[in-house]
Amino acid sequence: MSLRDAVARFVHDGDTVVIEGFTHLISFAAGHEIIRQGRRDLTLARLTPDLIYDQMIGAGCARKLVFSWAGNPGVGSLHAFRRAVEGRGATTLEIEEYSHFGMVARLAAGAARLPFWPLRDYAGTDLPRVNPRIRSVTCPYTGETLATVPALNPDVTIVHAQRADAEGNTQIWGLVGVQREAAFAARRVIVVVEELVDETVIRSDPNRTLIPGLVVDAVVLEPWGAHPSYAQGYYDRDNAFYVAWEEISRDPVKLDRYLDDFVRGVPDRTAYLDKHHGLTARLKAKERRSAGVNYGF
Amino acid sequence: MSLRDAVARFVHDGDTVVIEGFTHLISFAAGHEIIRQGRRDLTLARLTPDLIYDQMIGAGCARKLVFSWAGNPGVGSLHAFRRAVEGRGATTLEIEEYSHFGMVARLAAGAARLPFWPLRDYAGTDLPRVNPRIRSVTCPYTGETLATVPALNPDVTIVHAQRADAEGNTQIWGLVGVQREAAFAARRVIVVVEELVDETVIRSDPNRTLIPGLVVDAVVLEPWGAHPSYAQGYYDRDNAFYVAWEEISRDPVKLDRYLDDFVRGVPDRTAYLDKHHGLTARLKAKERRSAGVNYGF
Amino acid sequence: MATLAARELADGEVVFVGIGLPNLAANLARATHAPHLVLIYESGAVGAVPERLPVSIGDPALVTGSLMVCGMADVFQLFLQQGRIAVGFLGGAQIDRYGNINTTVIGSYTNPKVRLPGSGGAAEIAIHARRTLVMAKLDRRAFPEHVDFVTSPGQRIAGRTRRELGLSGAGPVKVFTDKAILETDEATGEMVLAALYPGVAVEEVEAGVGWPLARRPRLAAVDPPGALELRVLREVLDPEGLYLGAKGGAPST
Amino acid sequence: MATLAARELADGEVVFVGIGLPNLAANLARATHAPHLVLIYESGAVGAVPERLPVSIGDPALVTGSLMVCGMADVFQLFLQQGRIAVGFLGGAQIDRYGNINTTVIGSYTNPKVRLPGSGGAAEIAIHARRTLVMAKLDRRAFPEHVDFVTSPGQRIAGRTRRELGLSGAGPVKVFTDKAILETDEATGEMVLAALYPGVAVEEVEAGVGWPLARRPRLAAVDPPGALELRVLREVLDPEGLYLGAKGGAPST
Repeated sequence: MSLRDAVARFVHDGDTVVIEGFTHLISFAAGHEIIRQGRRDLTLARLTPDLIYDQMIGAGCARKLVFSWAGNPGVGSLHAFRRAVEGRGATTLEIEEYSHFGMVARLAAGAARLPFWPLRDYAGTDLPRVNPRIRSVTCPYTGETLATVPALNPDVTIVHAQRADAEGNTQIWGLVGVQREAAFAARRVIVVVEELVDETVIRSDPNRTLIPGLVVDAVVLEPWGAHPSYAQGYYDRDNAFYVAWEEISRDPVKLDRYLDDFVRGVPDRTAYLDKHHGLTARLKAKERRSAGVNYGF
Repeated sequence: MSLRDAVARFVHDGDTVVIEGFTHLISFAAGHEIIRQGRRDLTLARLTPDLIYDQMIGAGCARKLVFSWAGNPGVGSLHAFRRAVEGRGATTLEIEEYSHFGMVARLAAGAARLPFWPLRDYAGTDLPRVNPRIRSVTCPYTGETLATVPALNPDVTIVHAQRADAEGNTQIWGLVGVQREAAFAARRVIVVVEELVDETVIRSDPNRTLIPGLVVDAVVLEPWGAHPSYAQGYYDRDNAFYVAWEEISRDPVKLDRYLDDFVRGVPDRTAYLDKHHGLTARLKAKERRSAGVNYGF
Repeated sequence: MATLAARELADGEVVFVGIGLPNLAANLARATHAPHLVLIYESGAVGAVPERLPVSIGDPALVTGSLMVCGMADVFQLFLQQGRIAVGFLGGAQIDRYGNINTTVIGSYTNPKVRLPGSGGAAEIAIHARRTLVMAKLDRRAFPEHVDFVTSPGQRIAGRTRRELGLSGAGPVKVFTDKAILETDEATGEMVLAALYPGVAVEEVEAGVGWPLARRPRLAAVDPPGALELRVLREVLDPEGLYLGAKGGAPST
Repeated sequence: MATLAARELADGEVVFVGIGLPNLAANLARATHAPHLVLIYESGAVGAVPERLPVSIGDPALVTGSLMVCGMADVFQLFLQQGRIAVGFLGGAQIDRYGNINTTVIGSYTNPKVRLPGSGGAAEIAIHARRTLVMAKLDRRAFPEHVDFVTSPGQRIAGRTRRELGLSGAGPVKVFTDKAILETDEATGEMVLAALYPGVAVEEVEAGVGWPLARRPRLAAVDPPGALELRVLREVLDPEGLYLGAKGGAPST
């Protein structure tokens, strides 16, 4: 399925959308397609909104942001996010804030069909004061109080991965973040991959399968679809672009021009990549291949 | 470290001991060494006691059994266990019983340092009636009642694995059961491996590492140490012995003779293997090697 | 029994499989009318394609060539509790009038006549699988009015419905015996006679259960195993006859 | 700052590392006196041996050649919450008299003057790491008597002790600034002056904090960075000077 068709069919105005991937495997391709199709009133949830949600906020797709760390890693701020939250922007943005552990636990609960997840957290912090969804429960054995967060069950989760077969049996290596939890917790799942492989490739190493096809609604082939994020073993992170975003996002006009040039102004990912000359030469991964293991009996 | 030294140092009378591995990677070598060293009053915890705990019960090591399915898979009963529980044996055995999910959740809670784990389970079953440790909690969001089980934190967990480095960084493939949870939940951890490998082997495929060395107290090299259980990629399960156990365990005299011949009567695992002629030829795994993946950037 | 259970499985369904007859039934369905059946074993093997008849649910043949291997916490939380399992198979030493299943103990729990293996994952299957199929040999001792111990909840538990207890799946809805098929009546929650195998008289079935057996207004016809089904069973799945003719074949769960 | 923080790490300790100066400090320690230091990044890389200076805590260089990669649920539950982390590093826009750290907001939460990134994993580090080390540039605005928002709890939170709040780790116990080292006083929970860098006057430090700064009876001597330390920092770890001379370098958490 094409990314255009997958987004048209599975991402709707007003949805709660999770595009996960902790630094690694963030589906910028899907985020850009959502911007192109002009989705509105989305509740965007992610541990680290990163550049992709800053772009979607800047493009006016978001009504609300659910998150735990909203910065440009190692660089600075997400300025579209800051303008909206600091009331300096054209649009406002409702926020619901947790810590990383809280967001991880929310997705873990959603994936397990539990209504909440207990954690030793938040005591002494001001987060529960500003987020009434952070509550507590009493242990039926020790009587101690534990913090709780509510399950997060996205309408749609979009996962970028190294490879999957046609049925959506998906393999990921390197940082896995909360990709598995986000997929199992969602009502609909889109998997975007660097390589579409034969089922036999998946079956030759079943311990590498993170997400089974039976929870996947659409599989999309989109090489370099995570750029400027990265895919271990395929291409490096485009750190130069993350640095450049500081200046682009600081100015709404520049941000809008960026969206016109690289998102709204291109029909698809191929056209986006054509506008990045020398990308492959600059970021293609070197070879550090692992050895196989024996699954025989 | 030798298995003799590891058991002498880390397994004490009265300990709660978990030797995990769901059909796969059950450390019979460690169980036999515990029998040889005459440990007493142990609380043995495992989802499936399997032959190894039936032997330890028959040898008089156990005061209590914590479990969820006590049978000989595909064959029949664990007769030493049955004699003790049905009051037909020389010794009695206290039992604490859950379902598989309950045992998994107990170890997950122990591994996460949570005092309990919530699960949708036990409603309509008689298990809570006979096990007061199965309780409930009310969801602070939906108000619904969920079952709970208490954390299980073993004094010592013994994990059999395909390979580890000298520091105990351990890699397992094939069925992983609850090996990781059992290790993280334990105060002390012994890892017994088919192969002791160089750190570089582990570092070449970090996503395969299930248990990090920082939670491991002892690493023991014991090839074929899981027999008659199996090690994917190394040797098949000795199903013939599982069938034979039905008759051996049915008769306390035969069981005692088995222990004399193959456990108490041998100094170590090497001698045990010497008594099994043609084992390698009969059970050695065929080659079904997976391909590697690229970890480069 | 294996043949009829196999026919119950629709192509593409996600089936939670135990060893013995359920494994035969699932693999028979996969080899005949349901090539896209996804077999999940509680040991963590997903999309297993066993090259040999697995002796246990942890058989290495379930891993080699499977689509995914996951930990047991995932099996119970992400698959069963999440409601991803369409069909679960169970067997049992006792199955009662309301489909409650006992695999724990005959007699009292504290002073058992016979101590059985226990739940394993059976309780979770009966609670969470969207529907549960049961396989057991018809026998008055095996089908009492009330089980000695409820390991896996049926349609009425001490008079309470599954809805009242908040059980998400439909629970045991069909029992395949060696003489007939019993189904749960939606209204009463009772096991009733739904189909007779060729040549079996109603009285034989009534004699095999410990309660006055109601029956469906019209009993369904049961086609005997076809040539293809028999060939697959005897030549491909169980050439050594480990399970064919075996009685009951309770899954290890 | 990186050098002094590095010296705080004992060989073999498990250190939860953020990017920036903490990453420099941890890798400096590993390259000098603590070769068996185990570096864990909240992204899930355990025993990382980055071949290049990681730009983010999710840098691919943290994965290649690491001992283990695990999911973030494992990072927070099996490592942090379980109490397996000996040392955590934090930075912050505000650190107050009692070691409370603010990385969330300057001004009010609902109507912020400056919106900061938020907690990330900082709250969990301050709660669960056995001890937490803080790195920040001395500045009166950065060291108020009370932070605008408590993202990560210090030694006294609204008058309550960590023990009263059931916080398992020791929390922020030491702050490395560009002029001096502050430590928490066990009795009062206050940040007090513990050591002055060569050539720094007490008054400069007092001027950099928003409360009457108490001091240890005897101030510890601080050795300037040694030749080896400087060489490793400048030639091996940060040849491009990305962080050296950089101010504060708050970890992304």
